[in-house]
Parts: sequence; structure tokens; C-alpha cells
Amino acid sequence: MAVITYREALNQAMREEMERDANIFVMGEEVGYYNGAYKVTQGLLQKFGPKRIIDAPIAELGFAGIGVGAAMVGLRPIIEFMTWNFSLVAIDQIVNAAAKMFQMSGGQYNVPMVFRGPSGPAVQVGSQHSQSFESFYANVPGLKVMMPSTAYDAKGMLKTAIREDNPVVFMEGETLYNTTWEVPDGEYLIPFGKADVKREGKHITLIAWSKMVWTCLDAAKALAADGIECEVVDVRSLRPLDVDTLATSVRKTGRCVIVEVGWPVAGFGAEVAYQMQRHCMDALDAPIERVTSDDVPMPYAKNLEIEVQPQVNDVVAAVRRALYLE
Amino acid sequence: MAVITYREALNQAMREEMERDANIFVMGEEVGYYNGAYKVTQGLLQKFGPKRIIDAPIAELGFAGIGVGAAMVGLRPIIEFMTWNFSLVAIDQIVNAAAKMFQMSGGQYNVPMVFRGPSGPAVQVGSQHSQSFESFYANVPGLKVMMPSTAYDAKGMLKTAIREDNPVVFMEGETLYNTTWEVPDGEYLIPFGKADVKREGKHITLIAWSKMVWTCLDAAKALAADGIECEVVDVRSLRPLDVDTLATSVRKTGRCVIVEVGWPVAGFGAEVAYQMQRHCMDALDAPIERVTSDDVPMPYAKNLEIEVQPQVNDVVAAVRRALYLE
Amino acid sequence: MTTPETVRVASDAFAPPTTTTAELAPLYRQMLAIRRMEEACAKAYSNGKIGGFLHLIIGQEAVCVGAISALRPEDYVIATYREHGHAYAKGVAARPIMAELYGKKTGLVKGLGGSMHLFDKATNFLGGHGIVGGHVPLGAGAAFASKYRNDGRVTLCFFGEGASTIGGTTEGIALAALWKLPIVFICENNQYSMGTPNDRSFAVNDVSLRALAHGMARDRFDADDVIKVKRRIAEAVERARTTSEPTLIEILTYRFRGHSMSDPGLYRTKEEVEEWKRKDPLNGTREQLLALGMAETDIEALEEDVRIEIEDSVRFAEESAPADDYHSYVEKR
Amino acid sequence: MTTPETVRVASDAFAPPTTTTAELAPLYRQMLAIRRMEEACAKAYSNGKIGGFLHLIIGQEAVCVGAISALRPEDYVIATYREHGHAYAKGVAARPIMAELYGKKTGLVKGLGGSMHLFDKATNFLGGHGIVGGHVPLGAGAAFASKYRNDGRVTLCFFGEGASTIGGTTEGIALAALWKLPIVFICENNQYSMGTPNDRSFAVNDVSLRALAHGMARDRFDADDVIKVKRRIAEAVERARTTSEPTLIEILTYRFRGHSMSDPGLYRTKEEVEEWKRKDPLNGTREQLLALGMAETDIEALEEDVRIEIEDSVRFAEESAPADDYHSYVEKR
Ligand SMILES: Cc1ncc(C[n+]2csc(CCOP(=O)(O)OP(=O)(O)O)c2C)c(N)n1
Ligand SMILES: Cc1ncc(C[n+]2csc(CCOP(=O)(O)OP(=O)(O)O)c2C)c(N)n1
Ligand SMILES: [Mg+2]
Ligand SMILES: [Mg+2]
Repeated sequence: MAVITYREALNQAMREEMERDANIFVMGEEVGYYNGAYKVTQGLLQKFGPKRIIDAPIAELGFAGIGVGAAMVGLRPIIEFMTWNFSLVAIDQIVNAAAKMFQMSGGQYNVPMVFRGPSGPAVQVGSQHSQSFESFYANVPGLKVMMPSTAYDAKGMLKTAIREDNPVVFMEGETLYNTTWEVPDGEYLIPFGKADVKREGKHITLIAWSKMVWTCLDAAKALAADGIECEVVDVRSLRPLDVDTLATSVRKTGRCVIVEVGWPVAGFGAEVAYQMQRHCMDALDAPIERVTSDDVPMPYAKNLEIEVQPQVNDVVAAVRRALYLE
Repeated sequence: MAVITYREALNQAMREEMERDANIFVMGEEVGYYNGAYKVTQGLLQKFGPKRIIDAPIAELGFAGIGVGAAMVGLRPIIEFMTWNFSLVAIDQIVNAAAKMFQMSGGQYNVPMVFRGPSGPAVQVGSQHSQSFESFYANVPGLKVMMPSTAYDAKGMLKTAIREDNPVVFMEGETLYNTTWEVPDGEYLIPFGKADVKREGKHITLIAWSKMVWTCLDAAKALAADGIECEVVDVRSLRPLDVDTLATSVRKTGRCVIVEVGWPVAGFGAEVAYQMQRHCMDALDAPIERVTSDDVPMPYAKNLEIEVQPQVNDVVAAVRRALYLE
Repeated sequence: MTTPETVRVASDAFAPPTTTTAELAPLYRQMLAIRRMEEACAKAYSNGKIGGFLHLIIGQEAVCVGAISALRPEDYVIATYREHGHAYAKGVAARPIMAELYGKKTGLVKGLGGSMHLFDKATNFLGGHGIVGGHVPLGAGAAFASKYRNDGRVTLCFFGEGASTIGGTTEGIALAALWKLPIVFICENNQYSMGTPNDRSFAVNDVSLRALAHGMARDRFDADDVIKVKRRIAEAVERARTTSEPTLIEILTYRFRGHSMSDPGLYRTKEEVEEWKRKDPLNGTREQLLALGMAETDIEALEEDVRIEIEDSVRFAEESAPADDYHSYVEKR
Repeated sequence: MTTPETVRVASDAFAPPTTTTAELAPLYRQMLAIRRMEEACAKAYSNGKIGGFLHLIIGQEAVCVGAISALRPEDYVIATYREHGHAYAKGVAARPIMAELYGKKTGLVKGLGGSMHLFDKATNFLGGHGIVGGHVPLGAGAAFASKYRNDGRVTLCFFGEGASTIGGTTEGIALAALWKLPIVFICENNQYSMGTPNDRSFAVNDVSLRALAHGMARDRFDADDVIKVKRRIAEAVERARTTSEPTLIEILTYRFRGHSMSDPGLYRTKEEVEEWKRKDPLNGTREQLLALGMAETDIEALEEDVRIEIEDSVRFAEESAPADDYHSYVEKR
């Protein structure tokens, strides 16, 4: 087992899949000569050449659509958004073209492609660059949505996404690229619709995805000192959602806190909360709690930015509320 | 009291407000000479002239942005999307410009404007033209989201939206334009954040908005024959959401079915469900039920289109499930 | 400040096209079949058998027929919601088109797409798209794939002049120019975007000028003669196939009907419509056939054949079973 | 297939600009203040006092200073995330800019926006926008409002050459052309869009050509002389103010630093950077001032004045209280 970064895991996933299948190409801003704005595509241009690693001008709607068109006729594009914030100018291609093509064409045209890039607030980049749009994409039939939290998951999930025959929205944690995790040497795939219990516990279930998994693990550690054992479940695949694994944990613990870095109103956590009350109502000993960012555009100042986002102590407080400890 | 159509109510709202304030203008495709693709702007060009009723070419991103810019310097644009389906090419201006401007500018630049147009499936217009994006917009801080179900609400709510000093997403029911309702002769305004009990009942609460309110009222009528008294609550303002009125009803009845025409996963109904379990868990006698469209792009064929969308009998069935009658 | 000339031909000395009945008769047949098919659609729509939006191309048939006749079968075509003719010209039969509009199980896309979303993999017809401009990058994507695979295919991408400003179209064209993709962009300038005449759509009434900033070849001409359309598109197709250079072509045409069946078309004068009808490419082509020596009886036989084909397609659609499956097509099975 | 000339001047006979120390000295002062301010920003960033993305305009100062000097105070300016200089040139003081970058309560937008989102209503500075192309329609919107109110104001809308393909930019420009809005679009062509040189951004390295299809006036020139910038922008401003005709202007320039502080700029050669640095508009302007007869001591006094101003702004930022309110600015209070 090697210990590698989340960034390196994504890079390996693309590299291995591209070696396997000549139909795969990567297109996006600065993915080639620059080796990626966040260096996720480091070295790929050198290895695969400019035919398969394509630097695109700033025209997300255009090159996302080129990806969809190329996928319709059998190529397997990986479209990188420099960040998912910029996907809003291209969302029409994702929702109205990619997601609908297989159905609109009566099952004739598959769209085997991945839209990927970093998501969620980074550090002090302000309101237009600090957004989490997973609830948008998870709403849309025809899409799959994955958000890995570790290097291990990142690699296995991205490989699965690349092999999928219809469009996958793959959101990486912008602040996770440097985190490390053990990754096996051989090939492995992590299927869609499989959540992962990242820490076992019996008093309460914490549900999260992407960077908030780490926040929950930290909170769990802190609470363990008080004898509170949290089970931390990483959603990983938001669509399809692994309701079973989530509900099994919540039925076991009887309590649930859902943590997301997105905005509160109609965030994806609301969907998780709905599913949990639906499937576990009889087992719930307390209302489901959600911890989210505040309902505001992200401020720039560092102190405010921290205040706005879920921190370990916010999760701890929510757990204590759910356990009626305060 | 006059009985007018929903379409006419919207028209009156714009007309009255435009008479009151010369800063208001309407911009969109076919709003002028064509009198609106759905005739909502009928006669406005004639009355206010081409300076204030502006036919735009097909460039939603561009003219939505022109609206935001004009609003920043004090005009009060009403931007019509021919349908909200097409708002996806303009969503960047709504989410990244309009919604964030007041905050990004430290409170200096207000954006007093309304984005409006028909939303939701019409009849047999296929997957790209049959969508409900309220859960997208309701997620975004800096926006307000309104969806009236009757002519009365449409007029009072649109007038409020037009007078608001920051951006309002105003989604009209494409299939409601011809419905009629009583409207008082004098001026009235319906504030943000006020749900409306459209029918009183004691056994169960049905929560809906836009066209689904009518479906719920029909279901309530059908269920009344079996002695089941449904309370039908019309959300009206999705953001801000009137949790109080909704929760008061649910606490009274102890049961809740949420009905929406959108897709199931991360639909706005999930947020409503979360809020209700949060505020009413101790009063709930059954898990909250949701009725939504199926999790598919809209098919064209009429029979399938009906099958996909929530019908009266689907609501009736959900009510019976929530009442443990089957 | 100067603006370039607004009219220009592809070849500086473009000879008036000559043709034969062997070449022209099949094109006449296609145009007529599309005309009759769409007339049948209009009737079925009025009778409530077809629903939703129905955009007819009646009057513009020379564009799709002439252009697509310049292609090989393996080439790609992508179009808007006004695409029955394009599908037919690419080789899709009337039966599955009609059945699709009727929402039947035997429809081209199983009743899931309807009028605006015809697709046919067998003939390399890439749809049928409802978001204005949205399909232009898709067309560029198909061309990108051809270049990637070096498969020698060319893509024709049709759009309306009303679509020429929106980002989807302009970004698709710009990327095709930058990456030199084997594609021909064909703007069907039918003078109106819904109820909006061109002078309210853009500052200069010449969409082909948009090629200039991209160093892209361009052409611009009337759709009065289907052979002219074929020849001039062929020139661009050849350019795409041999040098992988894209072209932007604007073809001036007119729709005789409203924007869709629900549009009475009040924004145009009777005189204007009548004037264009006098230039109806079907009449012109029929006269040309006679002039070329095709016998009136042979033409009538061809017309009868078309009548039978379309009637049959309507019967087929009427008698087919309703669409019955919508769950299978969300994700890979 | 022909492509129009790629270089063209606004007036056919454009005389080399003449100026006076009275006109030039304040522009030199502004450019220098922007340079020193951004150097101070870079230092503060390296010390962790400023966070997030920091895009410096060092090397390009002649563009914003020259262009904005052609405006009246009531005119509007809108720009990208690389806008410290534009804000300063429009009249915003160094103190609130620096405090904003420090994330302080006294910041121009109360610490909520940071480097990319400066806004100032008092000077009609409309921001500071982070989505490439997204602000171009906003600028057109301000110009639309001026025309609507007939208030005689002009809007300058700045963007990078990398932004010239995206729909926001092209739609904004097209609508301004169609509706004849009083706006001047200024493309600051600094040769790179992040790490992408222009030959990978567009097919023809001349953004001003995009005006052709819209019948829009255009201009294109080097940013080597701040007075030249001022004069040629003034011509377009005058056109906008008197005839409400928009203009698209491309100004060739160069950023001496990386795209942002986190970019080492490895995609450029040292030689290339050095060559452009030799054309540094600040040096040229200083020499011009001397040539016009301004005393070296007077120039030094001006420079000392700038040093004090910027040092003061840093001190102000350092000493200000942290930002403390983010809830009030979501919706109308
Ligand atoms: C993005 C978007 N905006 C608006 C519409 C509604 N709409 C459909 S067709 C049309 C007019 C298109 O005109 P043109 O491009 O000239 O094509 P034509 O219909 O004349 O063939 C409009 C406004 C749409 N489908 N998509
Ligand atoms: C829609 C969008 N895509 C991508 C980005 C990321 N990005 C920020 S600046 C930039 C380069 C812009 O280059 P140019 O327009 O030439 O301006 P310059 O930075 O050179 O001033 C990119 C790709 C963005 N902010 N918005
Ligand atoms: Mg048209
Ligand atoms: Mg640049």
C-alpha cells in the first residue's frame, strides 16, 4: 500500500484509464501545458500528447458541449472545470444535453463522459468562487454525482466514473488535494451508490461527504473523549444515494447529524434528512440535525469565512443537541 | 371583486407597477410586438412603448446580465424568460451576479429586479422544456423565490416582487395562465414568506406550491368523500419559507404529504420535509410522505407524461399511506 | 469605421449550377415528401393526434435537402427542433418520424422525444434539440471526434439566424475555428426568430460575417435552387473533409407557416408571405425537371409515390401501440 | 476566403499625441501609485496578510489609467478580478482598497469582497467580478440605464483577451451593438489567459475583429503611451456620449507578474518578460515628463508623495479592526 495524495490519486485514475482506452481524452482550461490549475493533470500532456490532453479557451459552455457531442459518437471525454463555480455557465449542457441525451434519443445515444473539477469553498476566494452545487446536480435524472473524501475513494471512484456509459458529475474537494491516504497497488473500483462507514460508533450517526467527512472525523475524535461514540458515514455517491447504508447506521444509533459545506436551504442534506426520517422514523430518538454553512454568500475575510462554514465545534454542538446533552 | 385569469393578474401587476414607477421596464424574448409568448405582457408595448417593453434577441445570459447591470444603477428590470427551462443558460447571472451583488459590494449595490416566466411541465413539450428548477434557485442566498398558484396570489405577489430591492425569482405555472380566481379591485400586496392555507382540514396536511396546489385541492375533495379532511397549505414563497404556517398545520394534523411536480432527489420538497420533521417531530404520527414526478427526464408521449407526474390519485394514495389506511 | 461587404460567394467565379434529371428528381422527391409529411403533421396536430410544439419547415425544404445531399452516409447531421426535414433527408423513413410525433412505441425515439427530439443512430442523425444554440457545440463535438479518430467524416450543423447571438452558437463556432474541426455550420436565415424580424435580432443582417473574426471561410446565398445549395455546401464539405477547415454558411430562406403550430404569424404581411411563396423551391424544382426533359407523367408518378408513402406513414402511426416505457432510458441499463 | 486586416486605427490620420506636464504628471502619479500599491499587496500576500487570489496588473497600468482619465466622474467603470488599478484610477483611495485586501472592517466593501470584488458607488465603480465574461453584460446594463435615462453617461467595460470567446462577453457586445448603448469595451490583451498564450485561445489573434459582424467601431493599439491610450479612448467615449454608439477596443499590453500570486509564470521565457519590461510604461512616462521639462526634483517629490500614500494605506489596513458583519448583506435590511 502506498500513501498518496488525493491529487495524485485522481491523476493515477486518469492515467490508468487513458492507458486502457484510447477513446478517453481530457479537455479543460490549463489541463495541458500548465499541468492543471490545481495540478491534477500533472504530466498527462507529456505522456499522452496534445491530441488527448486538450487545453481549452475560456468557453465552458462550448467545450462542455463538445464533450457531449464527442461522447455521443463514442469518445469518452473527461471535461475539467477549473472549479465547479464556473460550471454555471455550462450547466445547460450538463442538464439539458448530457443528462437527457440517452432518454431523448430513445436509448440510442449514450453519453459516456465525466465532468470533474474542484468544488466547495477554498480559502478566501470570495463569494463567486466558494460554492457547492451538488444539490443542483443531484436533482437531475440522467446524471450521477460523486464526491470522494479520501485519496483511496478518489481513485476508485474516478475510475468507475470514467468507465460509466452516461454522464457523471465528479466533484473534488478543493481543500483535499493535498490530503493523503493509503491506496492499494493494484487496480480497484468503487461502485456507484456505495456509502462508506469511515468510523464506527454507536451513539449517533454523522453523515457527510467531501471535506465535511474530515470535519466529522475530527468532531468524532473530540466527542470520543467524552465517551460519545460517533459513527461517521461518508455518502461518497450522492446520486445514486446509498440509502441502505445510511439508514442502517441511523437505525443502529437512533440519532443523526448531517453535515454539509453548502447552503442550508434545499441543500443536499435536506434530501438525506428526508430519506432518514422516511426510513428510520420509528428508530429516531431525536429530530435529525443539519449543520451547514450559513445562508449567505461567502465573505472574503478569513475570520468571517471560518465563522460561516461548519467547524468541528459546530458539529460537536449539533451532536450534543441531538443527544439532549444541552 | 373581479374574476380574472392568472395571466391577466400578472399583466395587471406589471401594468400597475409600471404606472407607478418609471424605472420599471420589461425585457425578454417576444414580450413586446408579439405580446409575449404566453401573452402575459399583452398590451404593455402599446401602453408603455418600446423604450420600456423591450424585445430581446435570444441571448438570455446577455439580457439577464443587462438587467442586473441596469438594476445596479437604479432601474428596476423585469426580465422575462420565455420559460424557466431557458434560464439555465442565464443562471450564472442570477446566481453569481444578481444574488451576490449586494453582499459582494458590501451593501453598496442593490439589485432591484424580478426574473419571471413560466415554469414546470406544460403538455407534451418534451424533456428539455418540462422542468422545475425551484430547488436550484431556492438554494441560493441573496435570492427570493415565489411561485403563486392563483390569480389572486399572482397579482399580489408579483407586485411585491417588483417593489423588492433585491432579486426575486418569480416562477409562474405554465398550465395555470388560464385559471381564474377572484381578485379585489383595489391594490393589495402579498408579502414574502407567507404561506396560505388554501383549504382547512384536520386529518392531514398537504403542502404544495404552484400547479400542485390544484392537484392537492382535487385530492382533498376526493378524500373528503371518505371523511378524510385534508388541510392544503400553499407554500407560495419558497424562499424565504414560512415554516411557522406550515408547522402549525402539521402540528395540528400530525401528518404531512408534500407534493411537487419536480424531480424527487433533492427537490424542494426535501427541504420542506426536513423543516417539518425538525419542528414537528414530536407531533408527527407518521413519516412525512413526498409525492413528486418520477426520477426521469420528461417523456413526450401523452400517456407517459401523465404517468410521470403526480396525479390526484397519487396524492390520495400517499394520504392513505400516511393515515395507515393501506 | 467600415463594415465588410455583406454578400460574398464561396468561389469567386461560381458558375450557375447545371444538373440532370437523375440528380434532381430524387431531391425533388425528398423535398416533396418533407412537404407532404409536414402537411400531414399539421393536420394530425389540428386533430389532436400530435401534441406539444410542432415547428414546420415548409418553404425551407431546399436547405436541408440540398445540403444533406452533399454528404456521405457516414457523415453527421445535427439540427434544431425544426428538424423533421433534416432527419428525412438524412435517410430516416417517414413511418418512424410520424409515429414519434404521434407518441407511439414505434416512434423513432420510442415516443420519448416527440417533434423536437428526433434522433437516429443508424443514419448518423444527431438530433433534434430544443435549447436554442445548445446543439452547436454538440455538432462541434462530433466533428472533434472525427478529427480525433481521423475517420474522414464531416458534420453539418444547422441553426436558425435567431440562434446566432447566443453563447452556445458563438462558442461552438469559435472552438471549431480554433481547433480546425471538419464541420459546416449552416445558418438557415428564415428572416424571423419566432415573431422577431432580423432587424430586432442583430445589428447587421448578415450572420456569415461572424466568420471573419475567426479566419473562417464563409458563404451566403438564397435557398431558391436546391442544386445551388448542394453545390455550395459540397464545396464547404470538401474543405472540411480534406483540410479540416470549418465553414460558416448563411442561407436565406423563409418559412411559409408560423413559428410553430400555435403561432398565427401576425407579425408578417400577407404580401410578404405571398412573395416568398412565389419563390417556393418545390415549384421551381418541378419546372426545372420539366425543362430538363422529365415527362409530366413521370413527375406525377413520383408525386403519387410520395402521397402513398406519407399516407402509409400516417396509417402506421395511427395503428401503432402507444409508447410504454420511460424508465429504461434514464441511465445505462 | 479573406480575413480583414488585423490592425486598424480609430482615426485614419491619428497624430502622435502631444501633451503637457500638467496633463501627464497626474497620470504618472496614478500609474506609480498603482504600481506601488500592488507591490505592497504582493508583499503583504507573501506575509500571509492578504489571502485568496491576488491578480496584479503590474505592467498594464497605462491601460486603466489612460482610459479612465478620458472619463467624467459620473461615468461608469466595470472590470474583472484584476481591478485594483481600475478602482484607484476611478478615484478610490488606496486606504480602503488595501484594507479590503486585508479583510478589514474599513475595507472598501467591508471585508466581504477582497481583491476580486472591489466596488465603489461613490465613484461609480461597478466592480470587481470573478466570473470570466460575466461582468460584460452588467456593463452593457449600466449603459442601457444611461440610454434609458438619457443621463449622458458612458460606461467603460474592461476584460481580458481570454474572455473574448465566452458567451457573457459576446452576448454583451452583441446586445450593445443592437441597442446602440453608450459603452466602450476595452479588451486588455496581455497575451495570456492564465498560462494560455493567445494562439491557443483563438484562431485569429485580433479580438477587435469581433466588432465587424456587429457593425461596431473598433480600434487596436499598444499600451506603450498613457496619453495615446487616453486620446484614443476619448474618441470612443465621445462617440458613445454623442451618438450612443459602442466601440470595441483592443489594447496590447503585458503583465510582468504571474496570473495571480500563486502562478510562477513558467510558460513565458525570461527574455520575453524582459523585453516587455523594457517598454514599461512607467519608465517611458517618467522620461517623457523630463523631456517635457518637469524637474527631476519635482518628479522625485511626486514619487515620495506616492510612497507615503501607499505606506499610509498599509498602516491603515494593518491597524484597522477585522471585518465583523456578513449577515446584513444578504438581503435588504
Ligand atoms: C435558449 C432558448 N431560448 C429561447 C427558446 C425559445 N425559442 C425556441 S425557437 C425560438 C426562435 C428561434 O429562431 P431561429 O433561431 O431563427 O430559428 P427558427 O425557429 O426560425 O428556425 C425561440 C425564441 C429556446 N428554445 N431556447
Ligand atoms: C467562467 C470562468 N472560467 C474560468 C475562470 C478562471 N479564470 C480566472 S482568470 C482566467 C484567465 C483570464 O484571462 P484573460 O481574460 O486574458 O484576463 P487576464 O487574467 O489576462 O487579465 C481564468 C481561466 C473564471 N474565473 N471564470
Ligand atoms: Mg429564424
Ligand atoms: Mg489575458
